[in-house]
Amino acid sequence: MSENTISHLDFKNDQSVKWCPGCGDHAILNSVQKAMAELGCKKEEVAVVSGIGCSSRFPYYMSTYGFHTIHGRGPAIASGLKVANPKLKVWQITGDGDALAIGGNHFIHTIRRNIDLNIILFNNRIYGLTKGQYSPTSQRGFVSKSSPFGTVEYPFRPGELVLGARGYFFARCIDKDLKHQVEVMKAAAKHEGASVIEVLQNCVIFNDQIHSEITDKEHKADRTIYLEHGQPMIFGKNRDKGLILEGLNLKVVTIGENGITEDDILVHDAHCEDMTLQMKLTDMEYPNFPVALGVIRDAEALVYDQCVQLQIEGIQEQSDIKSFDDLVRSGDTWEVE
Amino acid sequence: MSENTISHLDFKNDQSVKWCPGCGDHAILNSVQKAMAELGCKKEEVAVVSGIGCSSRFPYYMSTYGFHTIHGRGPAIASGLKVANPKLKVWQITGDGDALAIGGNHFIHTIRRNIDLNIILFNNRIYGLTKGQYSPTSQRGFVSKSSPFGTVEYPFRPGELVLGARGYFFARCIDKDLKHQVEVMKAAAKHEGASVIEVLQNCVIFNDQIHSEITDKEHKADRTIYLEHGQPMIFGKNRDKGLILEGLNLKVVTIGENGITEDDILVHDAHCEDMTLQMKLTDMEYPNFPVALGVIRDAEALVYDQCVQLQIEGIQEQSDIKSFDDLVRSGDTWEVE
Amino acid sequence: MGKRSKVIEKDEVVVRFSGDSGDGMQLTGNLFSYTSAIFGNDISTFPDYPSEIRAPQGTISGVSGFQVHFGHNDVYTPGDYCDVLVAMNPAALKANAKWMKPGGVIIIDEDCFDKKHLEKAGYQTDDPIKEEKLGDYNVIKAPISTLTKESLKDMGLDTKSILRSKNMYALGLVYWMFDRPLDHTQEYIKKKFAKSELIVQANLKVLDDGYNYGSILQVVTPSFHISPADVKKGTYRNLSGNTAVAWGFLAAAEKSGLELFLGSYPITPATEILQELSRRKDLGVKVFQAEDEIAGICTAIGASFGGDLAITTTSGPGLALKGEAIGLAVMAELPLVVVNVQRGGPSTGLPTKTEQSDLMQALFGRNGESPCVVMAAGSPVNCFDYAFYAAKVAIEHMTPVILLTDGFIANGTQPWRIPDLNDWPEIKVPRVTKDMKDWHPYMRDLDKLSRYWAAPGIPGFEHPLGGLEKDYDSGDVSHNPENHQKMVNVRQEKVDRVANYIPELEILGDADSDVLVVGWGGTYGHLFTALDELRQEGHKLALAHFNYISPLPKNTYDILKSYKKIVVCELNMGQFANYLRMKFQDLRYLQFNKVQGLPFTVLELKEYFKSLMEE
Amino acid sequence: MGKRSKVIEKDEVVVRFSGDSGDGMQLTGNLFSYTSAIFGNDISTFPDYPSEIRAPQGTISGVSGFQVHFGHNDVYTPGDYCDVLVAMNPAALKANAKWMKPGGVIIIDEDCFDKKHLEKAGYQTDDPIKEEKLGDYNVIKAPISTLTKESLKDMGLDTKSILRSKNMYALGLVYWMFDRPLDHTQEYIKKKFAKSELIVQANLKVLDDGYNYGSILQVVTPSFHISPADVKKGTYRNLSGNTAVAWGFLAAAEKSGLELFLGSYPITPATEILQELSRRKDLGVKVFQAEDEIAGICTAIGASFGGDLAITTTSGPGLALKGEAIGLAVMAELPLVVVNVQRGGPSTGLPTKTEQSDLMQALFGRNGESPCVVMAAGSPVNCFDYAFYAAKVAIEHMTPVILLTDGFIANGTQPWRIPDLNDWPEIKVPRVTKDMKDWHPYMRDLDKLSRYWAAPGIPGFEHPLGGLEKDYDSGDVSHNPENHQKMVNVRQEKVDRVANYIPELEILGDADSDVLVVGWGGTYGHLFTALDELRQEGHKLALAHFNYISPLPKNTYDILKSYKKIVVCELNMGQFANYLRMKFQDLRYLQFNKVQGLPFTVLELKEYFKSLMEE
Ligand SMILES: Cc1ncc(C[n+]2csc(CCOP(=O)(O)OP(=O)(O)O)c2C)c(N)n1
Ligand SMILES: Cc1ncc(C[n+]2csc(CCOP(=O)(O)OP(=O)(O)O)c2C)c(N)n1
Ligand code: SF4
Ligand code: SF4
Ligand SMILES: [Mg+2]
Ligand SMILES: [Mg+2]
Repeated sequence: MSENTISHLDFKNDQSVKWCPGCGDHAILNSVQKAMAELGCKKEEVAVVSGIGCSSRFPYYMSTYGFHTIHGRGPAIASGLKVANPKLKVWQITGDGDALAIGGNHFIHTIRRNIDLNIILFNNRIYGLTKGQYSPTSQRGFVSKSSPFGTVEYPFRPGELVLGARGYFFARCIDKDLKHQVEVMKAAAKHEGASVIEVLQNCVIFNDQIHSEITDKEHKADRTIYLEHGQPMIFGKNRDKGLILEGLNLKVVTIGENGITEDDILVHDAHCEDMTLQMKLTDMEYPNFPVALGVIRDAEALVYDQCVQLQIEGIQEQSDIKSFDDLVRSGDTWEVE
Repeated sequence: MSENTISHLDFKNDQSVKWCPGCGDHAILNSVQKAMAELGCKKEEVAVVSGIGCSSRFPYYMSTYGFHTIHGRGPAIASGLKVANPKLKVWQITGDGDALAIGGNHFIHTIRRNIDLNIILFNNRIYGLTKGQYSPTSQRGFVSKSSPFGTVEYPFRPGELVLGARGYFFARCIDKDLKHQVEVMKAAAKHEGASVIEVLQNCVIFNDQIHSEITDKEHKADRTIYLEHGQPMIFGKNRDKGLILEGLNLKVVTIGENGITEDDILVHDAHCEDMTLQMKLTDMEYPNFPVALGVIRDAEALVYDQCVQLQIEGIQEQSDIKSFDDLVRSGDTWEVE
Repeated sequence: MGKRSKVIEKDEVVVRFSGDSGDGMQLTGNLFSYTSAIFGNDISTFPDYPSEIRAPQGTISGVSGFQVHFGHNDVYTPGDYCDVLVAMNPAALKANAKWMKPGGVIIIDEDCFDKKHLEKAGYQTDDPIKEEKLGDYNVIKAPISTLTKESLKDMGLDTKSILRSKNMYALGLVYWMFDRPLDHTQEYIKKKFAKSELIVQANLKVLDDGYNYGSILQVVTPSFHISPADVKKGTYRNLSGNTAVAWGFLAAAEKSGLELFLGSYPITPATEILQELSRRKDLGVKVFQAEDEIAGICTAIGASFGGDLAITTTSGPGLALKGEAIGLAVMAELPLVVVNVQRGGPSTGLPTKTEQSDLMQALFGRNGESPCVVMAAGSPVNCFDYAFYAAKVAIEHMTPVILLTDGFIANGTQPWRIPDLNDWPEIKVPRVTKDMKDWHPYMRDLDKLSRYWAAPGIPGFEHPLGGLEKDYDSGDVSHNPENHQKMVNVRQEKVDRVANYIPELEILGDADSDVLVVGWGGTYGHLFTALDELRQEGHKLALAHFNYISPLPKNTYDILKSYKKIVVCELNMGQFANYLRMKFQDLRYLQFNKVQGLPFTVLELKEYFKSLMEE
Repeated sequence: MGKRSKVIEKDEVVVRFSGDSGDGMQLTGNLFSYTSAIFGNDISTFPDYPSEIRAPQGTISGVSGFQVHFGHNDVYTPGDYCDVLVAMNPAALKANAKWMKPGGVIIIDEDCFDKKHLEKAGYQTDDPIKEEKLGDYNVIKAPISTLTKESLKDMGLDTKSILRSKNMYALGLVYWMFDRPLDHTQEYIKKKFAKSELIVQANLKVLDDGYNYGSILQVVTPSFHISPADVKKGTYRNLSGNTAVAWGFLAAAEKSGLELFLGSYPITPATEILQELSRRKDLGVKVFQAEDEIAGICTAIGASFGGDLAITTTSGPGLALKGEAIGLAVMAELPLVVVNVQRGGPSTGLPTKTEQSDLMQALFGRNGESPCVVMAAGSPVNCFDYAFYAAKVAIEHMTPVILLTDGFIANGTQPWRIPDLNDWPEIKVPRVTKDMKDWHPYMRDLDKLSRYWAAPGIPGFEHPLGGLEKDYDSGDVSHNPENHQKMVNVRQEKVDRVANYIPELEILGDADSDVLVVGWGGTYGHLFTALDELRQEGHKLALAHFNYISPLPKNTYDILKSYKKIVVCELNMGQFANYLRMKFQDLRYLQFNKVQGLPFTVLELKEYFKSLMEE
């Protein structure tokens, strides 16, 4: 199959997709397949590793290599796979429960080590597969089957946690936003090191509309902001709103009011190593701010799997021990005649 | 025992302390005992819960209630204890391995939930008890028994992770700095919600001097800064250095040079809800910056264990179900005569 | 409603409602069983749904079913085979045809048996009845969708909403067949849809029209009469195994005077226990939805250290994760109940299916010599009893207890006679008392060998606990070799002595038979029914069913040894049989095993037992 | 150096070096054993140190010891009782007095036997020799500290550094006693302290002076002669069990042509395997120090999926944490070796001590019917062999293998004859091949029943794996009941068939004896020595020692059944005995158990066996 004939259909297989009709997962599957086609990936060089959850059924619907593993352990299994076989393009599919509840530790360590994985976090703020308990991203007060009187917990903000764990790539997108999603997936794939993409995903059955305040067509333009590296942070139906800094605080302003011009608006720097501003963008919440979409942080850093390889190669070059036999005969030995 | 006669000696027991002579843990033990005495704690209302590690032997040396549990699970066990019995003052003792390697997930979730625990993280940047492997806080390139050629991993910065997990209290101190430590411990105890105190602790045996670049007497004044809420951020042997903001960046300046006066120096606001500046202070590293000591963040938020209690009380007030019998007779039942 | 043309008298009947996941079959089945129970039948029910939330419509993997077994006598299982099957689409027929009793009644919504749906279900022809060789069955082809539309055409509802109520049409029809009153269901509809009067009216009308359709059709529709069971006087309610577990702990908390703490992480099929206890804030339950199973048990251990009745609930993979922490509770000798609702394994396996394959894990899934108490509930309602007793044993003997249930009894329901807690035994909390001389944390009760509970807060009893080996005589950390042996022994002996405090094993059926059937846990209903039916058929057979596994009841050996043949029946490859081999090696054990994610069928058990008795 | 006054001829001798944790006893012991090995004795060593890093100086809990057993014949254990004890302080004497052979030699540094130290060690009087009733022993009171200071007084070293070399004085003295050459130790000193010529000179001088002190003292000091063993020709080195495990995997990687991946988290007493493989970047080993045990095994599973020879190493509590993931490897049928270095349990237990109490956990510590291969190494050097064979079985049969060792053999050392890998069997990797027709992920080799390995990267073999049950014929997810049973059966059968590929069980000793001693794993040395000594004393006895546990060797039953008495000896409460009861129920098993954190002693075994034979 020559690269330029690859289509997203090549990444589909013959299994029937068993997510609920209307579930946001369908769209994400399509975007990933599209991104892979546009990146010109070969099926055999792609491996998709997931944990457990509705979202984690993902590998069964891909014509690539795949591994539907155990709950929360996807990042660890994907890490082992990538280190064992650094040539593979490894995608790690996970949910808000899988990644941030049971899998939280592997998640933050994978980010800390900066292993070259593309992690897609399907954030529907609910445990879907187990039929509707609150998750670590459910808002305080959220009523669910396991919180009939509302939760008394603060949720994680996934991006904040990623950055707190020294993440170098974080992006956010919306399940139904196919085109944008494909772009973001491609950016994540191109980033070397751990990339985390939070997809605001709708669970029609157990948490319907949880993101719609933000993602609904009629509001989206005013309640979200699409960030692009090097571009001013402008949003709004009329593209007349923007973000500026006041001291250490972000502020929403209207272009044309109070003498504000486009030039006053902050320009997005996703590549900036210092994460101060990116953290603030990540944390923006409606109604005070628009929710940031797109690639929020995409900075360079050393990549674990590459460093492991380089270190091994470096040592192998210098060492006299080239084989098992060399090893066992090195050091303190004696002869019996 | 009347409160004002309590001394730190009351918190000691008759067990011989088995840390290596010279280990930083001894000093921390003393500080905690001192802080408890100064806070007027009663022995029976204090419980000290630890995981596994040199540091985690701590409860054996306290005359209070204590629980030396299993590796990494201290925060979860302490959480259960505090929720079960909110009147207790629960201290959670942990190491950089215990808290941030195997226990990372419980650590971040305990912080997210904001459970009223005082967590003391003994950061010696090494696994002491297992005799010297690198830990998640060991610097990149660190040579240890399990990284004979140097690590290829970025370390966690504990404070950064705490803040990324929505922490509301983070402080840092130095093992040998007894007085300061006692003050910090007391502040942590007074803070309602999860408080994390990172103690830069020296492991004389497997990682001797790892902090001395910063903590040694001759350098400390110039390489660290003691933060105090409401006070200007001044440091240096001659107390002539200070921190200012330049855009989003911190900068070290000298008072009296380039027209800088004390009034230009940033004033520390530990109580500020927005963590932007606190995060920057937390992340300061020598040689570019002095390392921040003292209470870096101490902001207010809802406390999980209190909310659990309040919710239960609220519901109990409203509900008709007051007993098991009420429950089983409520709803769909039928009589057989 | 006129006289019925033909009424079939029956002792018991099995009805299965079956359709697409979205067809509301769980609700329909529940309503039907409630009505039957109130009517005075004994019932047993079982829901059976796909592991996908919404599997593709119209396919076999998307079929959701609910089976009700009810009778004039006691009923112990939801029944193997159906007398009446409601199949809302071809996939439902396909999935269930093999579970029909010969000559049974099949009601299909013929509107849904079009080419598209037949193909989706995997039928080759347009005559599924023939394909399934159901010619001799009583197949009632009712155009349920059309009739529902007809019924509601003037109400101003959209088609989607109309079709959503077709399950009520089917239910009405079935009510007619069994001559059941509609009032409970009508009440339910009024409450459930209270927000929309229109929907209430629509559902009531459809239910009624379905019922009337029965009388119209009566020439071709059989109708059944099952007289009420002769049940004990009292107030009853329907109870599932999972709710029963939750309530058993509530009862134990009340009887012991302790506060109840649950640390848990959702997992199928145990989640409902967590959900039910989350609702019980009115009774002061502290529920901690943890970040994972390890935190679930660890928060519970913390709460137990803190003086609460602490429990954790999970299923197989979760139990695997809890092993290390159970070891800590063994070592710290703290009370704790770990509920494991078994499901199909290994690994993620068949998460929505039932199995008994975690027994060995419960007994041995920890490092070191790490004994704890293991118990197993036998039926949905006795999950209440064993949850209560698990808590009692845990508290009074200061030990972790693993309580095994399984997906089958956890989801199944039975009518439950509401107990009077005054009739239940006390739970005595072995607290330290001020007058204890030379108390140390591992000072033991001389009978039970359990230590005393000194929860933080009591002045004078400050002490450290921990996972390192402790000195027998002081409770301090000890590396002494002989002391270690002594502690290993005493931890085992403490568990063994629980046998002095639990009921002896009782034989069901003919104590003097040659063959002894041995079972444990959730297979009780099927084993007992098989035994009961065989005895009614004139065979002699005995059953020993175990709920206490570690330790075994004291008289176990004496009972077992008096039989010529012992056959251990379980839904695994022989774990309990192997356990008995360890304990009572000189006896011979036959095995009857099944690992298919399904319960036994009474039929297969009977056949096997007959073959055994004939040998 | 003159003629020796009295030389004691011995076949074998046990020497124990013992002192404070800071006294350098581990190094001293190691140097002595090396010298003895090079001299041509067979040796076996065991270090024994406190679980605290530096327990309080001068106390019993701070004593660090190193025992060397060497002889003219084969030596299988480090020895129960010492002929020679070096006690650098009173605590060392106190801790070890009970391990002295009657009449043995005790060397003490009398400078350290002052009041303060005597009290710290818990002596009541100032005559510890009398208190310990060691009057009949040959006690050599040497003022070692003073002599060391004397020896170095002109070198310009500080007292601390001077005293740090007193272990070399003691070592020199012991070398004199055994008439051993100093050259190896001298070489070592030169290399080790290369950075400081002064330290080199000091240590060399002290060593020499210690040696000379022996000849000065010779009137009162016994001296021993142990002639070299008759060992097989070859190149030798000293090897500990943990290093042997690491190297076994290196050998397997080379023979299979696979890259080696280790995912692990440090834990006593398994950490050295991780540390050794971390050093082996020269051989391309990818070591992933994971955040916990779960990530340790999960990274390994990922690497195995990716086509590497993947292993994970741990000890008891860590194995408990890995249970769920082992289940995934069972289900995904991926090769994986899990090394469990057993230690004292339950829970954190006695972390630095040895035990065999994780056998049941290895066999059954997972949810569902989850069979995998379980093996156990028997001695420090055969850890190499079993690591190699564990990898071979894992790869060739596509299954997880749990390899059990224990703290005793992991830390102990033996001389190891360096093997020629050409003499070792091939490891054939069951890769998919292009010509496979109708390949699917669960297509199986007809003999082994193992599936084929299709690591990502190969075009045409893209497939998903996973923890859900899979269809036997297509590898797709399946909830079919009969299929589940079939898969449960085939997973077990696959493991059972490994028995066709492993060596049969061999009887050691007198095949025709009445009593068969059964052991497994790390007790080999003690059991064999007891057997050997009893046979030399004229008794008839047989030993069946197991290294393959699941499955057992094919001829196991045939062998076992031919003995009148079978006694299963293990360092737990009877786990292997119970396992045999499950497998071969009709045989009777006696048990000899010990759970003290210590290995058996040959003495206690011999006494017990004698009592058995006499019965
Ligand atoms: C060890 C273990 N614990 C718990 C479960 C049950 N479980 C399966 S998926 C899930 C949560 C899924 O939530 P999320 O990751 O958000 O995925 P979603 O279904 O919402 O896509 C849980 C708790 C399990 N399968 N394994
Ligand atoms: C489940 C488990 N895994 C591993 C270990 C081994 N272990 C004990 S302490 C420790 C690390 C200790 O490091 P840290 O928390 O930094 O404490 P320190 O000794 O440095 O104070 C490890 C890996 C264990 N006891 N239990
Ligand atoms: S339950 Fe929710 S998340 Fe799961 S498939 Fe259905 S809609 Fe999607
Ligand atoms: S090893 Fe290090 S951390 Fe542990 S007690 Fe000794 S000095 Fe302290
Ligand atoms: Mg989710
Ligand atoms: Mg540490």
